[in-house]
Amino acid sequence: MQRIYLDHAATTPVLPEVLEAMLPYFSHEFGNASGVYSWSRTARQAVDQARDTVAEILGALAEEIVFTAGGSESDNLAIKGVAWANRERGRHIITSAIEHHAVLETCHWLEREGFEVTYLPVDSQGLVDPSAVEAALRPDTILVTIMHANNEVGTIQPIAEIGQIVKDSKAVFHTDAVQSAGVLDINVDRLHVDLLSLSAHKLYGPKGVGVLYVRKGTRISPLIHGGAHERRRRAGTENVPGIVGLAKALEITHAEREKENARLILLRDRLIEGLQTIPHTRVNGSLTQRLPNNVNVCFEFIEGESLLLTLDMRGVAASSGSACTSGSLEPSHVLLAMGLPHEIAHGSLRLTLGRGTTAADIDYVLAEIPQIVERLRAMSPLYRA
Amino acid sequence: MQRIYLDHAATTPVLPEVLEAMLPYFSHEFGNASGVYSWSRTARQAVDQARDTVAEILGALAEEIVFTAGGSESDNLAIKGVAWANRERGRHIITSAIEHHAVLETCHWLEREGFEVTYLPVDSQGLVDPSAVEAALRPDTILVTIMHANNEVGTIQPIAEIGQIVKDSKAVFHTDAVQSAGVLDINVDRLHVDLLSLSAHKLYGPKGVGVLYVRKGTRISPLIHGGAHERRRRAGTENVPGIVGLAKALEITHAEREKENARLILLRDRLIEGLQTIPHTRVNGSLTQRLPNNVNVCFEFIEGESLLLTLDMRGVAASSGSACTSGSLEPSHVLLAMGLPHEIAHGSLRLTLGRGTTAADIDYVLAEIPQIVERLRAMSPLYRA
Amino acid sequence: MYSEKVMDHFQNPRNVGEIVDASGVGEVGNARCGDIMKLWIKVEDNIITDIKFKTFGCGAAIATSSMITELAIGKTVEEAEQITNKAVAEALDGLPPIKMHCSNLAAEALHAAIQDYRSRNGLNIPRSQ
Amino acid sequence: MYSEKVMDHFQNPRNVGEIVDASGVGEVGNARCGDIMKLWIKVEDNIITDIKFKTFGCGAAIATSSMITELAIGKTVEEAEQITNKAVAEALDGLPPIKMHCSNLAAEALHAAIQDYRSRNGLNIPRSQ
Ligand SMILES: Cc1ncc(COP(=O)(O)O)c(C=O)c1O
Ligand SMILES: Cc1ncc(COP(=O)(O)O)c(C=O)c1O
Repeated sequence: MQRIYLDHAATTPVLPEVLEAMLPYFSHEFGNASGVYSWSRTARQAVDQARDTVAEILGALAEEIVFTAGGSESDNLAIKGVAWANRERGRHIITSAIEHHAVLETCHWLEREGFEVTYLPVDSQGLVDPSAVEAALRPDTILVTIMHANNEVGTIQPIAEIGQIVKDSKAVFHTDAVQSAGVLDINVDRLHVDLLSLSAHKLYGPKGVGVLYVRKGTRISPLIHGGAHERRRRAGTENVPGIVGLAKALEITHAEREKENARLILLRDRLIEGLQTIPHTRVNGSLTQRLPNNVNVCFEFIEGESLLLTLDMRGVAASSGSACTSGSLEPSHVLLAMGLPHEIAHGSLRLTLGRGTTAADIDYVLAEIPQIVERLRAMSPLYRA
Repeated sequence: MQRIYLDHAATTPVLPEVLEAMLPYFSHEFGNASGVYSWSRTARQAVDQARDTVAEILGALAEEIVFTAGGSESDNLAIKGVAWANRERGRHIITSAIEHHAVLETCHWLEREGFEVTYLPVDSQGLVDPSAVEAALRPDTILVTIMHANNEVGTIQPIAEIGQIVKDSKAVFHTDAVQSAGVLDINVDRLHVDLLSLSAHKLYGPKGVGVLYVRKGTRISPLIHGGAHERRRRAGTENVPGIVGLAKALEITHAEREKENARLILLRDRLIEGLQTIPHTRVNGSLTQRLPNNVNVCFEFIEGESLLLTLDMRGVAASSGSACTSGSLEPSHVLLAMGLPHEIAHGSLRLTLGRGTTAADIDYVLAEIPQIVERLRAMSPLYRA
Repeated sequence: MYSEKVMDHFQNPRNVGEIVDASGVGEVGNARCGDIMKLWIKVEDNIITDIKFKTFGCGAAIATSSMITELAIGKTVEEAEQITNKAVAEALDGLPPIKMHCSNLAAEALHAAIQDYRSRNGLNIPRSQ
Repeated sequence: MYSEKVMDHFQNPRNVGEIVDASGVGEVGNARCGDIMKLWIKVEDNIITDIKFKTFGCGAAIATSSMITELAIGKTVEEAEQITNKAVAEALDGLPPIKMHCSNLAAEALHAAIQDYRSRNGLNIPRSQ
């Protein structure tokens, strides 16, 4: 059976060149980067070089790069770190209703700890209105955190515009760029951000390693205390192969970004158009401000999981809502925030394309999905053909 | 030049079998363990199986195992997690003066957050007195955290005995077993612990992955909020290859533990005896309650870093104090807590043996070190031959 | 995550459809929660001779619907009423913990259909509850 | 982490030892902090004709001691006194930030030896602070 992977927003395979770059650091150059001897120097150089590579792509200084264990940790470090370090100045945080759970759950926790959080609404395409950010800013606002691109519907937020607004306040600005980092420009000056999270496994690097960019002068408390690693912002023996892999993956995806995006946009639009021929289908998210690899649709009268299971039986990996909450009974908070009714939000399908996706893959799913939808609708008590 | 690695307490090389077990999960079976499709099922099964392996070695339930990004995160999660979840019951914590920085710095931070911490002293061998724990327990003590084996001097604490004492109180008991996990029995029932931290890279597994064992019923708040991973105790896409590698490494080291320990003890004792023939040399730590691979000595009148640099020039990797604080100007807090004067504590050398260490390696360093010590002493204004 | 039995009933659901001249119809759940089951029974001589379902829901919801039709067919109304959530889950070789509520729904839908059949036929008996 | 120059001076320190009939001796640092430098100078016709050191300390401490002896030898006392911490660090192609204090120590030890030479010879001049 054909196996077609269309869940690149959940995770991506490690590129062969990336794995190759990592391999020496497992068993041979395995030194702890903190020692004074030769093994350590090799490890230290590898980490330094990776840091330089990442810094260059972000338009940042090497010392502004903090390596973490992934997107969730970066988001937590950014939000809790700023909250703790600045709580004497204020306890108000602004975010949006469609953030990833790593942001939302962290904000919910801070609410229980005595912080106040404003969850900005989004429009029907999933866009945050920059003027709503401006209106929500208060003298005691210490942090604004708005994601760069949404993991479910692929909507790209006007981060640079929001950043300009936040700049004029005393708050710092964080963006969760986990979905965009391998795809969009993430120059921190052009985006006007003070903090930026990314995760290697979303851009063809290894799982378990990420970055938090921290603009010089930003006050932030560590989440993990201990040794003096990462300039005291994140303790723990450096994950040398992971860090090397992250940098290599970011380097490759950025070098090939424009060419690959053009290719993906063609495939994406072909897929969206094909799916729209199925009756009672809605495309979710913006058609213009959209990640090149994201397709998100709702087929009315059917439920998402049964669709995914059937696709899986036909070799196709896809997702409904965000990966880490599937198994939950809640429909996507993103689709609800965009105004979709519950019963329709339950029937969403996310197909996210990637470097391995071919036109033949798109043709295959376009041949399969209409049959599957028809079969499930025939079983549905909500559907009258 | 010969290259002899004697810093296994800082980190260890990934065993070939471990790397082999990890490799399929980077580029082929790369699925996000949270999806519903086949790639995810393979990843989920790998994680489940790793969890079972770890649980079995710890004598724990699979659901009691939380995968983290390493020893520092496990320590932080254990200590902050218990502190936050139990602060309404009490705000007193007991630890020892010789813990790793991941524990000590976390405790210092909690002190600034309104908790009270008792730092128990140790005797000249680095041992915590269980009756001191008993005396320090108060009605508002919520946590006792004492390391299993010390990373600098290798002293093994009477954890089971302390655990028995803590059991009779309302506090929970955490042990940092990062140094002992691949070497000693870490059965959580025999140790009477509620929480136990370990880190893969200290036991021939990969960097950037660890475990926190959390006994069923122990109240703990997450450090990283977000998705529902690890039963809501630690958010973030699972580091599948890392987790697989951790389990494999723990499995191998435990299967071969007794044989390997016997071999190491012979080499260790030969090294200690050889070094003791150098005048003005002290062996630090207990000679009986000691990790099989740890040698820690002070050569009076010389300073540690210059010793390490010279050893490095002769191909030998060693350490002075703990890896993550080298570069600091402070002498080891462990040696100071054991009563050594500052000037002697500055001259400590830690040699930690491992699976690759041979008798020839020991002979080599035993031939080199006396010359190096003599040369540095000849340069020292403190030394009168 | 699902047993082979669940996957079999999901892929090849038994008794999908509607019964035009049903003796009773039950509908439970709501679209808001992501699960709706509708179940039709045909009762002859107090025996369930035909049963059909339509379900909007996850894989487990479809499989439990299918399974309960197999368990109920051929049984007397009283026997069918004894079918518990647990029995449905067990017949499917178990369900993941977060999906256990789906077996509730299937049993509820059957009971609702039986109630409907009884009330249509004036057979409502006072429940000892 | 150290430059090649530092490593060279650490491995092959110049002018290690003591001068029995020194004109001045300086000792700075303390063992508690992990660094002690002791420096002997021989002054003839106001020129430093010989200089020796002994150091208890890290690699940087030994290298800066060695370097300052090279910088000072052959200089007049006044010239030697102008040698700054910065000059020592620069002559070594730089030091890691956390090791900068070691170049302080070397300059201090030299100044202390010069002071000792002056006070032994009644040459103390009031310093314009
Ligand atoms: C937008 C966004 N933020 C954060 C995360 C969390 O990243 P990780 O799983 O690497 O912790 C993800 C993916 O899961 C994501 O899509
Ligand atoms: C006793 C002890 N605890 C905790 C740690 C921290 O582990 P990691 O570096 O994996 O975060 C270490 C090692 O650095 C250690 O030796």
